[in-house]
Amino acid sequence: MFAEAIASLLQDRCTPQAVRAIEQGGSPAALSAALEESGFHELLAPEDAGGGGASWPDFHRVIELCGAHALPLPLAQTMAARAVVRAQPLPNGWITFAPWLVREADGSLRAGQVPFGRTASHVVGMAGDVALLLPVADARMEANGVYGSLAASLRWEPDAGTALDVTLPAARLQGLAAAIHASLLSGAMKKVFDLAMGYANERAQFGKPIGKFQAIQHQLSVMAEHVAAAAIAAEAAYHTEDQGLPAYAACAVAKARTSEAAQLVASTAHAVHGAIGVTEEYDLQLYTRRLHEWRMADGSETYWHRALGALCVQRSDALFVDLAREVFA
Amino acid sequence: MFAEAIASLLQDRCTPQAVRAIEQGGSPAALSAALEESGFHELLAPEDAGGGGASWPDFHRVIELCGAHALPLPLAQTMAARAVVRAQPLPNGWITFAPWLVREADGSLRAGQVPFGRTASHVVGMAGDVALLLPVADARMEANGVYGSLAASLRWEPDAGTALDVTLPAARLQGLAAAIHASLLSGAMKKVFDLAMGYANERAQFGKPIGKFQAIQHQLSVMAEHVAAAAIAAEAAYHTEDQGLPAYAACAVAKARTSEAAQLVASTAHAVHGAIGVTEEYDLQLYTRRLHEWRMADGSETYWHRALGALCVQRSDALFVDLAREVFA
Amino acid sequence: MAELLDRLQRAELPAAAQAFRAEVKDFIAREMPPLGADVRARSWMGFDAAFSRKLAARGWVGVTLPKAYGGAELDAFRRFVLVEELLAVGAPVAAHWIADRQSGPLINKFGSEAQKQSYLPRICRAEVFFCIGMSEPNSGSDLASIGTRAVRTERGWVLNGRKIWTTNADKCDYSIALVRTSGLPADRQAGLSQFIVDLRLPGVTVRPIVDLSGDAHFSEMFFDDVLLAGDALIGQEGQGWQQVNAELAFERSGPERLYSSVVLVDAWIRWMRRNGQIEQHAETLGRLLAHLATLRQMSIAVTAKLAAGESPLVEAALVKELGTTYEQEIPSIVEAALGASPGQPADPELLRAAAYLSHMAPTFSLRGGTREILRGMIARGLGLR
Amino acid sequence: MAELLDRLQRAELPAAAQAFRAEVKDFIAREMPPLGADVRARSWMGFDAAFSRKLAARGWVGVTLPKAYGGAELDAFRRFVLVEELLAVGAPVAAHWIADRQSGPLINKFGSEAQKQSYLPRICRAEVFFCIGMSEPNSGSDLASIGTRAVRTERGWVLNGRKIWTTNADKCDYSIALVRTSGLPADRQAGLSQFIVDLRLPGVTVRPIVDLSGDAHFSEMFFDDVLLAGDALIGQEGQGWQQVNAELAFERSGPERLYSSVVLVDAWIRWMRRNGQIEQHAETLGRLLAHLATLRQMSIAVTAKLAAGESPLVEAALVKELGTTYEQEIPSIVEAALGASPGQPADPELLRAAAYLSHMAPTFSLRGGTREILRGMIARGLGLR
Repeated sequence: MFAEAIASLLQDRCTPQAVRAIEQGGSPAALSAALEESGFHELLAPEDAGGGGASWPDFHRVIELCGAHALPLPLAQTMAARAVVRAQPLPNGWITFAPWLVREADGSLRAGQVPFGRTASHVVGMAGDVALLLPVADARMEANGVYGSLAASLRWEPDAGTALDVTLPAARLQGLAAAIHASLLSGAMKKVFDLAMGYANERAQFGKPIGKFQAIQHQLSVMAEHVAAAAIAAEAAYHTEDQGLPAYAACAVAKARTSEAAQLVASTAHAVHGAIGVTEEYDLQLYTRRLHEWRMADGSETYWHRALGALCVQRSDALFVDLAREVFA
Repeated sequence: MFAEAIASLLQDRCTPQAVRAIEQGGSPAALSAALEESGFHELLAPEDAGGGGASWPDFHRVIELCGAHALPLPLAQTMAARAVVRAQPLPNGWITFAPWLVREADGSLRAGQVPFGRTASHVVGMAGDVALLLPVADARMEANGVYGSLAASLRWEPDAGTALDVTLPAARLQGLAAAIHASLLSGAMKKVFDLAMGYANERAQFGKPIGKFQAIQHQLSVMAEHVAAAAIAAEAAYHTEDQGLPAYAACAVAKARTSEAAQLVASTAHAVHGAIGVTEEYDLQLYTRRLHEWRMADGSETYWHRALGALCVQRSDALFVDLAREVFA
Repeated sequence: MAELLDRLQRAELPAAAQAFRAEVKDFIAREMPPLGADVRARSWMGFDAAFSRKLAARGWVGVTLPKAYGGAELDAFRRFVLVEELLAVGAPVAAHWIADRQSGPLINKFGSEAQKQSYLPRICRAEVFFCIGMSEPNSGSDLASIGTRAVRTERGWVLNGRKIWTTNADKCDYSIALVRTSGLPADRQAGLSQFIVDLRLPGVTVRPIVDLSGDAHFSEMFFDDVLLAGDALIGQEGQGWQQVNAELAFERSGPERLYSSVVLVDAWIRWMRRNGQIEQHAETLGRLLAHLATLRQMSIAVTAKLAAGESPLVEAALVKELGTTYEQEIPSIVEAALGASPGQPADPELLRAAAYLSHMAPTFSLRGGTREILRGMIARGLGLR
Repeated sequence: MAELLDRLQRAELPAAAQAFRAEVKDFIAREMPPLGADVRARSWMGFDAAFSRKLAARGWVGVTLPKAYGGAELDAFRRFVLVEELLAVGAPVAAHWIADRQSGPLINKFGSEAQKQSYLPRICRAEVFFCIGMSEPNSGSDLASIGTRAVRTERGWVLNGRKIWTTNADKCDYSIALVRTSGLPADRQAGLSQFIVDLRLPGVTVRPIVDLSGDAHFSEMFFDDVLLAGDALIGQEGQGWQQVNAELAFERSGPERLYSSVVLVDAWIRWMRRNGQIEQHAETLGRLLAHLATLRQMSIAVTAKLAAGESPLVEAALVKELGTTYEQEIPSIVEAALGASPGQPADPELLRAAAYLSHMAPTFSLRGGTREILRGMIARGLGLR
């Protein structure tokens, strides 16, 4: 239900042209307004509080579609922020996460490469275990200059922002932020896989569609395996629950597995496409650029493998299969 | 010249049958006598001292052939020991290396998984930077029980062995021991590649030799790349020189690169062969078992990547290409 | 989105299957023989008739077979749990494994009532053990080129030929052999039939094949004028190829495609913990955990389709290819890690487990279809063929 | 031992080439413009006519061309050193690169004396820059299916069609285009010829193609009734396919197949050193070093064969496939490492270098032959085809 609604909205309003325009600095106002009107911000709020009453798995399916449409706005983080911060109202507009805030020696707050930093109006960040609401307007912003990237580093004065009444440790918000990127990655990978399949069926070389060549078939088969693995890992995270959020270890697996797959999926899609795939005017790059950026965002597989490794060390008395089972239990 | 001589000797005496017999506990006396008579022990000694006057590159080519014939005796280590220990005579018989001796709390000396521990009569070991000559007869030996393995763990009483007049730090003997395994690996990989090529050309399925199938061709092509890389890395180590031995960083690259290739080469060879390849009566396993064992012996790629990583850290001001050049300079 | 991927939906084990897990864990705690990691690494190559009989006594052999024949009729989720728990500890399940998973279901599906009554109850009691008889010395993955032949005579079928790569044939009672009953090898899949061959019949010779681990799990079976009764034919004459493909489908699903190397991971972790090495390999462990947790979800998704009465062949092939890659990379990863500390090499038991799996890992991608065949199935599932 | 592997023998750079390295390093220290890592990561896509002219003034453009035409006649080892040092620092060499390595040698080999005198001295002075004209919108790696056509008329050749994926065509003076002079695309390689097309002629339109990095290095060239003089034909009419294959052979050897991503490694190391992160990624660096040191030895082995006057096509393909894998895995490895410290992300310059190479890495295996083509060449070299 939620997925159908967002799919149709994104199909109409979040077109590849719209995404390109916003990436290049165009105003997201029209797209933004369409999403705000639709009420998705309150997707996770209970129905009796005027929300969508959606479950975390519903949320995952919605975010996957945001990924598949390369939505240039932090809809997922905005929805999730409202689920995390229940005790007080959050401002309108787009909210993104910065769960690894660094407090500098001079007291200023630094958030490196904040996803959607260029299109968000507020940041929910964690400085240690203290949750803060930080207006982007108050920050010094440094765009990274990567073509089309919406991430930006932000720096605030020592007294910036307001404390939030959130009692979760930073790791929990880190896990949630990572799970969101896992869902975005899964959605983008499905889209990339579709594009590669479509191209393999259409494009002819040596007198037949390239999808008839065994080498291409094997590449697409392996790609399908990794897209499927990533999708199920991302989805499974939202079927776990710990204090109202997806469980930490499950988020870790979701982000680790999707990030590892992202590299293979992006490179295979480009290998299937050949040179056309790296052109700006062909849509593939809208999604593969994100696969690379989102792989790094909120911790690459290296970060999350280390986090899971710490769990393995701590639980080194358990059967490994039991440990694997407990992740998604 | 040396290579031709050893090749012909090994061809005649170190047959797959002979190797199998010795692996299963048979006496190596006949093979041993043939090698001792040939004078290869003194390959590296100067000609005016009655030696072969061979260079380190000559030595490498001889060891590669030992690897290609799965020679179950530590000929390489015996030859090298005589080059390392110049100041005093070494006993007759087979000498192997244990460059990571551990001195236990009770003073006893432990050498884990000594290559050729089951067929050597002496060990040249390093306990810290002290070089020791240790008779295998004086040790408690524990075979590892891996099918056909000639490695064994050895443990000596505190006062065992005699000090050797060798002033090299342990790392240098570790590097040399690793380089020897790099050469053995390279030789065994070339043999395994030959077997895979031969099988691909002979074995027919679906009406044609399996080597005509694109999937097999690609596997063999990739295998060839890694065999070639491993071979050149191993050989290049012997063209470096530092205090009369191959240089440490070069040995590190040689062992790291051959060990990494060994895994791919062994698994590809078996994939090409199918089930026949894992049978005892087919010769492939004589070499692939060694690829696995020698990959671990004297440090796997993980060990040597870490050693090279320490070099990168120490020289982090250099251009990476310059660092790569200096390894084999 | 490609339809294939839409079909592989996350699912979860129902509560009943979770409860069943406690029963299985309890059984294993009580009945599992004390074996070293190197022996447990053999798991479904490990023949232990006594252990199989204990499982049978508990009602857990013939898990898919009807209760009328002594079977357990476990649902797909319980079967998943049973297999998962057995393989997680490397239980020696080889004795009954083929009968339980392939031969029994085949007889149940294609056999006559008399055949069912004759074999199924004995299978479920672990009184008789079965092996496969498909590969031939020159067939490889080209099963259709089979040359072993059964000729119908007045006295019954006369069987001649040989089969190879049969697991534990020397310890089994019966083999279900795919043989030619008409035509020539050049006719390929036409004219093939399946027979239940009593391995104690005159003219049957079994030669164990020693492998590179020193084990003799594989064997070769020679048939010299073996006289088979008419009721040795299973299913329809000439339908052997179709029946075998149904049989391979049974083999291609389930958690046995993830867990072949997991005993090694546990042994490695124990050893690292004892030797203070676990921290330096934590990232590697974390990656193995992420992959296993994910593969397990995929395997449960396939199981849910089986439970729903579907035949998720392509989905199973997809999970199997990933799972096999995982099973194969574990020994390689452990080898590299063990070689990272040459001054502190692994103890012999761990080394033997690592060596066994390193040496046998290539065969993991031969069991039930090579990589090329699986990728071809996936490509077909994607509509590329 | 397979003969192919025997042919790839270790070699070393002679002392003279080593001494030459000091000259090149000195030149670079003085003349290399100060560019960020993200710009240097573009290296042989980076067009800098002024830098190319400085190299030319030093005598290092047209390195294989005869001195009679202003060339340097550098031996293969010195060429290796020159290329290695330029790419190691990511020098912007694109302007003269194609003329230096492909077009110049092609003209020297197949051109008339008049053509040589006309083009080669200007190439060597970096006065004129060349680009390739092979791919077409529907040809992909199937070059033989070319449809661009030149028709002989009384006034000369009339060229119609389009070429795509030409690097820096908008900044170049000439393109050497492979076009059809007889037959139909269905005739494949028969009837193809090569022309030197002056890109300032009427009827030539160049459309830059923006790529996913925001660069416009690629372009499309449209030819509408472009009138070419008779002497625009290079080599023999109808021999274009054979000539192009010789040209591709030039492109397939040398250190440019190892170093595309090495600027990123240096930038990453500097950043890690500044941020105290280098220890935690040391093992990864060690592996990259082991691979690069080995690949470099392989590349020198190929160079030695070129120096000996051989044409080591298969050996070069083998090294290139490995080298390309290496170049492609570096950005992936760096990405994973940068994402390992989300609280301390990379600075923008390093991020841009990593992103550029991550995004463009797929094209590394398109340059001069896809992976499938290279593996096919190796398989042929092994005697499997």
